[in-house]
Amino acid sequence: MTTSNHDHQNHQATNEHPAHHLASADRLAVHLPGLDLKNPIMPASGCFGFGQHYAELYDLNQLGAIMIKAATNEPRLGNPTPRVAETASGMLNAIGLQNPGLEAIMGEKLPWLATNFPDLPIIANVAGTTEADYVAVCQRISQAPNVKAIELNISCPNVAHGGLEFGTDPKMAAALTAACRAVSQVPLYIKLSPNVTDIRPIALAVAAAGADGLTMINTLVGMRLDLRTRQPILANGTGGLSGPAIKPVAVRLIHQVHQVTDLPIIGMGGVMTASDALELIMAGASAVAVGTANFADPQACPRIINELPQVLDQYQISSIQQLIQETAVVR
Amino acid sequence: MTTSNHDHQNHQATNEHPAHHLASADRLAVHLPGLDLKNPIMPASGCFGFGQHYAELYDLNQLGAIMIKAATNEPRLGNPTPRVAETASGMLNAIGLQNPGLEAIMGEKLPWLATNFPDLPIIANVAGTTEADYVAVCQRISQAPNVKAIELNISCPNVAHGGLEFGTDPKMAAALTAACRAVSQVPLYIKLSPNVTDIRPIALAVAAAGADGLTMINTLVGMRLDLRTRQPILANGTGGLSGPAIKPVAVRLIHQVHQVTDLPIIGMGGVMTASDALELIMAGASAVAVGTANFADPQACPRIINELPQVLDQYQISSIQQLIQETAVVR
Amino acid sequence: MIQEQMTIVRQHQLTDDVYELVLAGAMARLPWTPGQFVEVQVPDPRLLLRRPFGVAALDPAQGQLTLLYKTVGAGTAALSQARPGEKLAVLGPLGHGFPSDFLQAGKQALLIGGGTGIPPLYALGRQLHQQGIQLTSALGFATKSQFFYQAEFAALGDLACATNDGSLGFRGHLGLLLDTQFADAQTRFAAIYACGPTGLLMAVNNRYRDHPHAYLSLESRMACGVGECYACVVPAASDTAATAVYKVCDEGPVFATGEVKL
Amino acid sequence: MIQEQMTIVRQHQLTDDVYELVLAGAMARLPWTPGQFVEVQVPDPRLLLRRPFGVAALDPAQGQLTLLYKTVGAGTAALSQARPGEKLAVLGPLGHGFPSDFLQAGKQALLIGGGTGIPPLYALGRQLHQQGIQLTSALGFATKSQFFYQAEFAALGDLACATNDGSLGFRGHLGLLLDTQFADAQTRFAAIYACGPTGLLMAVNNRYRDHPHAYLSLESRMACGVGECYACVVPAASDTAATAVYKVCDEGPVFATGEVKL
Ligand SMILES: Cc1cc2nc3c(=O)[nH]c(=O)nc-3n(C[C@H](O)[C@H](O)[C@H](O)COP(=O)(O)OP(=O)(O)OC[C@H]3O[C@@H](n4cnc5c(N)ncnc54)[C@H](O)[C@@H]3O)c2cc1C
Ligand SMILES: Cc1cc2nc3c(=O)[nH]c(=O)nc-3n(C[C@H](O)[C@H](O)[C@H](O)COP(=O)(O)OP(=O)(O)OC[C@H]3O[C@@H](n4cnc5c(N)ncnc54)[C@H](O)[C@@H]3O)c2cc1C
Ligand SMILES: Cc1cc2nc3c(=O)[nH]c(=O)nc-3n(C[C@H](O)[C@H](O)[C@H](O)COP(=O)(O)O)c2cc1C
Ligand SMILES: Cc1cc2nc3c(=O)[nH]c(=O)nc-3n(C[C@H](O)[C@H](O)[C@H](O)COP(=O)(O)O)c2cc1C
Ligand code: FES
Ligand code: FES
Repeated sequence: MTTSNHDHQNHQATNEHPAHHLASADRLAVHLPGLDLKNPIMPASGCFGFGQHYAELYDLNQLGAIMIKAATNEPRLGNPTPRVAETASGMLNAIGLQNPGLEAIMGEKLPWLATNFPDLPIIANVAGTTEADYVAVCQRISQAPNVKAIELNISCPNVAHGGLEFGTDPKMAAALTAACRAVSQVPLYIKLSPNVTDIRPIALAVAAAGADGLTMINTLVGMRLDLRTRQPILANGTGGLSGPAIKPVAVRLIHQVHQVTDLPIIGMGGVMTASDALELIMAGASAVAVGTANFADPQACPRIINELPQVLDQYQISSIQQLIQETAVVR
Repeated sequence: MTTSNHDHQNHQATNEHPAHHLASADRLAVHLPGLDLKNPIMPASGCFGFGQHYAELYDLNQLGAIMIKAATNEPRLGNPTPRVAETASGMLNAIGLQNPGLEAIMGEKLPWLATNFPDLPIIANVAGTTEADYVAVCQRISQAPNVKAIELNISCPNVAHGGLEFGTDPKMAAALTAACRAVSQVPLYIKLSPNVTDIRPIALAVAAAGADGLTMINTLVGMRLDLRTRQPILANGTGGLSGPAIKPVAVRLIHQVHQVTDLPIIGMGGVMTASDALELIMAGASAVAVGTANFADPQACPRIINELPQVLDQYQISSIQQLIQETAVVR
Repeated sequence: MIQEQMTIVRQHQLTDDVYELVLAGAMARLPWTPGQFVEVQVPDPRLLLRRPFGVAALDPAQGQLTLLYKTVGAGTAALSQARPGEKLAVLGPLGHGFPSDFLQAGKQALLIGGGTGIPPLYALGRQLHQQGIQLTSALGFATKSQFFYQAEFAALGDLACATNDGSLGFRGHLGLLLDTQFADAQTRFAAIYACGPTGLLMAVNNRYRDHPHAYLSLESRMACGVGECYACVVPAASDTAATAVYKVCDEGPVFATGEVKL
Repeated sequence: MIQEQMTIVRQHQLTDDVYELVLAGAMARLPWTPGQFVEVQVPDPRLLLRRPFGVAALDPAQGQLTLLYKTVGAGTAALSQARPGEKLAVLGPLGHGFPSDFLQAGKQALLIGGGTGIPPLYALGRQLHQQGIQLTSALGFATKSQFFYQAEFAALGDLACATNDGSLGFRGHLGLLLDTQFADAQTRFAAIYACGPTGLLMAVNNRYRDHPHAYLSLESRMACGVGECYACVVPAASDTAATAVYKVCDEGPVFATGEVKL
């Protein structure tokens, strides 16, 4: 199997009347609060760490941006193993926000990125247990010169406290957003959870509280059991479901939220190909993060970026910006 | 590809110490309110109609039971087409509860089944717009001699009214359950929706209101967009996501609900193989319905039933009943 | 209707994106009506829904049947990679084919096909030809390079071709060709059979609504393929109050003109 | 580390459930340390995670590398169906292999392998053998029919075999064999290398915790395979307060005895 097997796109090219082509660079560029991106594709948080090892495979400057692994105030060791399990066209993870902690990220990881890829915008994923944790990390990390935006992770299903609690209650989500907004030097994106009855009140609440943008979706809560051991495969019991399996849920939620708020959305959930990325943009996203696909194909991000112009041609879309405008909701 | 490609099960047979074998029939039998089933496998509602065409392919007497297509008081024509779209390891449907209506089901469909398969238990899936609709259908359909249980569909994501509304609000769900319980001649199972922040309050509310059992899960709300037409693929916009993609969500929700209530659960969501069925039973189900798999393999149900004894051997499980007892929650 | 693992005997590329696939199995020895179809499990296990294809030719003696398909998406792309010797799960015969009992030897019939609509027409044409029916075929494609089975149809009787760009035969769509070359179709042909894109079916439906024996073979997105899931419905034409729909898979795919709302 | 489409040169079944797979590509010409591994995309597109496998043999001249794997689940089952000529996406070399710089020709080394733990040991054995190290291998399997690469290891030096049922060599697990036949291992061998199931690794870890050059190669469920997702961690042995974990994929898979908590 080649990685192109992963491509569900329509093979019937319809580019008999190619749209007027912009210079390739301009065709892919997108502009979001804090983020002037040469293309809309970035690795999703937790699926790319801090990029160092992927930098051995390709030039990270090809990326629109990087969403780095969740940063917490203190170093975290995460959950017991096994931490990953496979599912049909998806995977479960219960990493549990393992990360080296704010100090190491500020002192080593971000500087390494700044030195080696000075023009690469970083979106810092911030997590915590209490509001104070979140605020402390936002304040510090937003001062790093290459951090251009913060992604507030209020939707991690794999930690006992913080995480999902903030993400399912509009009031708590709004309060946390306001507190972090007050201290952050850079635009603040709130990462929404799909594990709710209605996502719109939460989106509206964080919008009212000052969020600059939204990122969605985080993982769905799932579980797999091992018939041999009669135990869950993940030591944590449940985990977060990601990958192509959840793409229809991501499209639906992005579409729903896009109908009710003007906040820009960075979409994610099951993107494996350029067509998938465009589907999320058509649903209402202004940029797209790629998570699980990095594991299936470590070159997923540059591959998708390289595929984009051709797929834009195929669907007669002159630029990403055009597609974003086309799908804008008139209010 | 052969259908066995769909089998994710562990190929490493561990049957060196085969468990004491019951007579094959007894190994597979399960007993739930109203339902004495020779095996735990039944087609899920909406994926098997009323069984007539599948009866051309195999003897329906092999099945544990049949969950028939949703019945509404009046005939329904459902939604515009396209009504189905494919997703990675899953599908979306927005059939919209098309069915010939209570009269035709009572007058033609159920009698046909009773004549041809007199010993086959039928679980009637009941839907409606108002409480009065549900009550009227429950009252009548529960009098059909081969209807052994009712599955109250309070979780259909594809109709504008009724459906999901009842399924996301514990109070409404409980009131509807009580009203239907009062008129039903047969045990009442409530079909729960996965599209909620917390499923447990709903399960507990319907349990308190007199439900005899639960069935879960109905489909997740999803969407796919067509880049060529710039429209949703489904005419209805959104649809219900089913198939292996959602199995981890089904396992998680069945497990969660099983921890808080003693009500028997008929599990469903992505079952393609006997191992999948056992995974749902291990999560807390006492029987298993097979939906989308019927489309991938029209012989999915008898295939799974035939695979079960061997997979029980492989995992040294003496009977389905043993696995159900093993996973019983001590309260 | 049976479900079986059929073996790929050969697969052959006819045009840029059209393939001929020959499958062997017991199904090919069952009784078939041309216009009936099969549902094929494509060799990509992410794709759960089977793909419906008309049967273009049957060889009961060899136990083989022939499909002709165009690669339009992931499923047909995967199918085009399958190799001889591999097995495919196939369900069939499905649906109701083209009625032809009423036709007597010596009568004239018109086959109107566009693009991938032509496979079931070829099966029908072969049968009618054998029964001594005088056949005329009108086939349309976007352009010459997309044409396939031209020789096969020519061997059955008269053949009129149309291409949008005039690169082969008549320039323009089949509706225009019908108006120009078959103005007498309504009376001349004892039966008219059409299969192809919706535009073609509408053209035929409009022109021969009152013909006693004009038939259209429809396509629809399917799930079960056997008549139990209600995925594939099409509204009845009579249906002003939207009270009746047909299931294309088991009540079709063939309908008389005037019967359904296209 | 590179990612490339490697071509299957041949695939060969060694036992009931163990296969030898030879892949060709530029990766085979890179510098490798035995004990490093690859991540292979298996030919089932529903399975997103790559499968890690040790490299059993390298042939830089031919540009080929050999994997040995056991079918234990869906991924390895799919892999076993792949045929020569097909391509597989492979990522490697990954991780840190077995340290051996300290070994001088004429010194003795012990290889301890169980089941599918033996592939990286064979690569190591070949290299050490070439460097003039005196090799002893102790290999364990459940039963005789599961044994593979017996002749290959015998060609590298002394070989002691153990089976649980005594059907080949010593009856009992490898720990007992070590106690019985290699009571002097701690002093006799300048290096001890082990790879296999956790039970085996624990036996070796307990016995040679203080050996200056005893190494274990670990397995762990992986996602990225390159050190960026934290899926594959193992706690450090020093870690009484649970303050340190190692990533098996890039900080391992080889660790010194006493270094990690098994
Ligand atoms: C009764 C019947 C007989 C058919 N016979 C033939 C035939 O003989 N030869 C042939 O080439 N094609 C035939 N088709 C169409 C064929 O089934 C579709 O082209 C095929 O299923 C597309 O699969 P895919 O995975 O490649 O495309 P997908 O990725 O699923 O979809 C690509 C595009 O194909 C179209 N499409 C998808 N599914 C269907 C469908 N069920 N019906 C119509 N259009 C669809 C849609 O426009 C979609 O955007 C028939 C369809 C029906 C219903
Ligand atoms: C660094 C490393 C090197 C390895 N080298 C080899 C080798 O040379 N030959 C070989 O046969 N196997 C090797 N393995 C194990 C091999 O990766 C797994 O057996 C394989 O991934 C299972 O895939 P599957 O889809 O068949 O099984 P799955 O269906 O994924 O799982 C079946 C069972 O296999 C086990 N398993 C799954 N994934 C892993 C994993 N990543 N590590 C360990 N056990 C797992 C679990 O017990 C699981 O229940 C190695 C593993 C690692 C981490
Ligand atoms: C292994 C793994 C680790 C993740 N870690 C984080 C994290 O630290 N913070 C976060 O906000 N999301 C995390 N996610 C969620 C992803 O960023 C993303 O929202 C989700 O996986 C959906 O995208 P995908 O389907 O492309 O993977 C993680 C996902 C995976 C698979
Ligand atoms: C085409 C289709 C139609 C369905 N119709 C109904 C229905 O009428 N009533 C109902 O309760 N569930 C309906 N469902 C949901 C299924 O019964 C089942 O809960 C769901 O599909 C998950 O199981 P699966 O993954 O095995 O398909 C339908 C599902 C599909 C795919
Ligand atoms: S496809 Fe299921 S009823 Fe026609
Ligand atoms: S597998 Fe990702 S860090 Fe090791």
